[in-house]
Amino acid sequence: MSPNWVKFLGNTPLSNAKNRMTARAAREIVPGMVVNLGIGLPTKVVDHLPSDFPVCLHTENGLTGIGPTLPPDQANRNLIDAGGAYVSTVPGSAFFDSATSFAMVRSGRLDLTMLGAFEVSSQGDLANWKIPGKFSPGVGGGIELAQRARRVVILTTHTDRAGNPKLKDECTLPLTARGCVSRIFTEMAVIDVTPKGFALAEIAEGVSLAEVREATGASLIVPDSTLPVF
Amino acid sequence: MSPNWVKFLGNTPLSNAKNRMTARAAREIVPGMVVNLGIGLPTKVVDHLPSDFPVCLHTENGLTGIGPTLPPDQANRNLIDAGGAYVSTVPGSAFFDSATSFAMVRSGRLDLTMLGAFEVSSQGDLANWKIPGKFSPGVGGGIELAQRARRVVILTTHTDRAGNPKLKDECTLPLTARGCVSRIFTEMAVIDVTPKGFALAEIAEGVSLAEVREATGASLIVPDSTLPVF
Amino acid sequence: MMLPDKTAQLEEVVARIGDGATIMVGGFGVPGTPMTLIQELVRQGARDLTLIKNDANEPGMGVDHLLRNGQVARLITTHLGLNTHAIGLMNNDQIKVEFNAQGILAERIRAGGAGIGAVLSDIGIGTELAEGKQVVEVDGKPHLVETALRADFALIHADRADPFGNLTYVATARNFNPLMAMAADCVIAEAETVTPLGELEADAVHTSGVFVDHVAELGEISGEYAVVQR
Amino acid sequence: MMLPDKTAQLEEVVARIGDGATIMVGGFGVPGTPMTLIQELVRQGARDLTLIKNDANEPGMGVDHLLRNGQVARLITTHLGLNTHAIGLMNNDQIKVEFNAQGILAERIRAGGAGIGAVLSDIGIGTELAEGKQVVEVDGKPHLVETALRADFALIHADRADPFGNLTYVATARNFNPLMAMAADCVIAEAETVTPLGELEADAVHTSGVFVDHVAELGEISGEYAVVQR
Repeated sequence: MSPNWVKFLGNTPLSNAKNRMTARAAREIVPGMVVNLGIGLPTKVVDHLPSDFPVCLHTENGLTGIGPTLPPDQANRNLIDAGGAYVSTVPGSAFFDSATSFAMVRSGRLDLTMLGAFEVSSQGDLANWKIPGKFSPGVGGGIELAQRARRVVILTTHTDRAGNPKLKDECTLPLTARGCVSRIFTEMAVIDVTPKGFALAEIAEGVSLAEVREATGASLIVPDSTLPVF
Repeated sequence: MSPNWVKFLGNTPLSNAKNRMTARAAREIVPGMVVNLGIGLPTKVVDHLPSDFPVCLHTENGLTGIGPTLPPDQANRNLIDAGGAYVSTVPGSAFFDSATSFAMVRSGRLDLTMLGAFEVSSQGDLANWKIPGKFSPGVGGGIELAQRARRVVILTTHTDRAGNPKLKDECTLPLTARGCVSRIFTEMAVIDVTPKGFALAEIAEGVSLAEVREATGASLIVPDSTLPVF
Repeated sequence: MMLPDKTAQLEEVVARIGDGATIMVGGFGVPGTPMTLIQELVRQGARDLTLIKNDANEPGMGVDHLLRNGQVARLITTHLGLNTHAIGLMNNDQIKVEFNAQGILAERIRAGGAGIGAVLSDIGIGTELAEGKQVVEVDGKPHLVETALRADFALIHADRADPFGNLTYVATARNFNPLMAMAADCVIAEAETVTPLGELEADAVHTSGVFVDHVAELGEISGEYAVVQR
Repeated sequence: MMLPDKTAQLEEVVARIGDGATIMVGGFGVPGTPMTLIQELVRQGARDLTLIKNDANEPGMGVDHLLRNGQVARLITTHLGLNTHAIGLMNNDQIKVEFNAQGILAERIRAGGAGIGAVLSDIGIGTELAEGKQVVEVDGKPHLVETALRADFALIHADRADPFGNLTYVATARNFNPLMAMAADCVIAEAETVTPLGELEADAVHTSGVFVDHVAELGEISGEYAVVQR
């Protein structure tokens, strides 16, 4: 990553935990990448990229080169992203059909995807599409993004609304894909999935190691050196 | 077929046997059809259709709506048919890739194809792509046209250059497709492939039944009624 | 030759859809959903339908009208997240829902349109979407047999069309439309504008008219096509 | 955000092609054949190549230069009918040739580009093209497993491109180019014109730049692209 982008991110106002988390996740995007951002928190990541950052945003409903989201009075009724937001184009955007869109994903042309999660296991298994008996809207494009993007990172709250850990030894919910997750960004920490399990990589400002351990449902490898703070 | 087209064909100059044969084959094309004409004799069939005949000609290298063949000085270097002829477009032509082109063929959107033949069996088997040890340029798009066009008719000389029958009980050459041929047009006759074998449908002007039988390498069902002459 | 005319009255062609039909419906959210064809199908009332559509639109929009009118027995889809009404029908067993990974649904439809029997894919292996599917090894790795989907009818929304049925789509209204326009026995397209033959550029056509059976021009574009106010 | 720039010097990107590489080459006859990239590959001299191309052009043109220069070990193709020189090399066992049905070659390449393992097709069953292929039943009917093809490099000819690698093709020069542009680890496109970002209409782009690694503008268009005088 060029120092330029780092400097920019340093100037981003980090007014709250989620903003800090999405700003940190934005540094995951390397110039030249093709990136798909899932609905919700991941979509916010793009707000932290400078206007001349060289990246191609992909949406699975058939667009490469997503531009800014537009208010209703400026929206094009035929131009949405996969989450239904009215987006725009950039110079060099291209439209295509749904088969071609997933051809990009499955054939390895997607460098990075950022997704939400219900659960992530310490082996990198992801569950994010179904809670039996409660929530089963269908998997959409999630399986292919999770299984085939070259790098899959997760943006999620560290625990669910009831305070239960989302990071666990094993997922209990139906899986989206096995062993797909490389890294997890939460409001508390940046955690890598390693062959030995979860490894703490960075910690949020004002959060203690004990708090992270408490909120994590699996053992956590902690480096001997000082943890970077984001 | 509307009487209009029949009238037109009645006015076509039938100056020689091959011209008569292609003129007769042209009557196989029903208004509204999508048609693929193989290299050689089949291509000539189109000369017998009036300029306002409603038909769509398909070529497997990626065009629906083939227009007239052009001389070199008027040709577009990027616009050929599958036989390499410099063709043109008509109002409403569309270009597409090779996968889409054969999607049309395999999914049943091709109403009719006219192909050449080395051999046709009385069960409708077709051999037209390989003579082991002598001629093996590859099958090109022939298998898919033969196997999947809704109707496959053959335009061929009745015998090969050595005078041997091309219509036989069994093909001896490598097959293009089994049981695909519905009808055969030669300079001598129009012959249908029926569940009981070859059936003479029409005979060329000046050709005798005995001559057709002699030139055919399988038994021939002949109707009791008078044979139409073309 | 000239290309055949397939312009039709929307009411007359929708009348061909009988009880029990399988129908592909284009669209991803609002863009590309053939709202007018759907409304006509609601008016005419064919029942016991199987719908194949990426999503179920939103409550009170698009295919949700068919659901509310009790015309749908089965839905093959990828995601119902924006239609709580559809999820309710599913949870109460009032409709049967089959979920596909989005890109796999696209491939299955394309396979139907391309005249191939199935595609072999490893997407979803190890998840519940793989349950009950035939497994075949390719290069020693397990793949699921994802069978081709075809329908009796496809309802397509195009931006522009010509009388032969050549179609163009705009922006993300393309999505599943070009795939479904290949994969049904009877393809019915509504177009915002039908232009004379030759006005669509041959290189810019998205769906060749060869795939399309009927094309109807929309008059006024109803409010259902407009930007959704949330 | 802005889209990354992939413009490159043709000489430098062709230099990446080493001995033993598998290379897809666009084109059906002259149209769409990347004559300039081929000439540069002849000049740089990588050997023991596997070529995947619809045909072998004509003697003294296109990939025939690679054949004459002894750079080709293996050719995966559909038809060599216009190149007697290539047929001679095949018959003398100087190159290995694998013939595919044309639409099946297109599907195998598309499958590679779509990240699926294989397609199941009944094309060629009962002919020698089926020999040695795995058979799988779908709905009780035998289908051949037609495995996906990918290549190390794809050499593509486009009419227009932009710096991100979005491509458009003209007329029948499209053919295999958009398919091959999806199916190689390194996709190199030569374009007759490279226009600034935003000049290609997003709805009219044939190949999204996401699939393309390098794009080089051609200077003068050599005589090899011209209408062939026969």
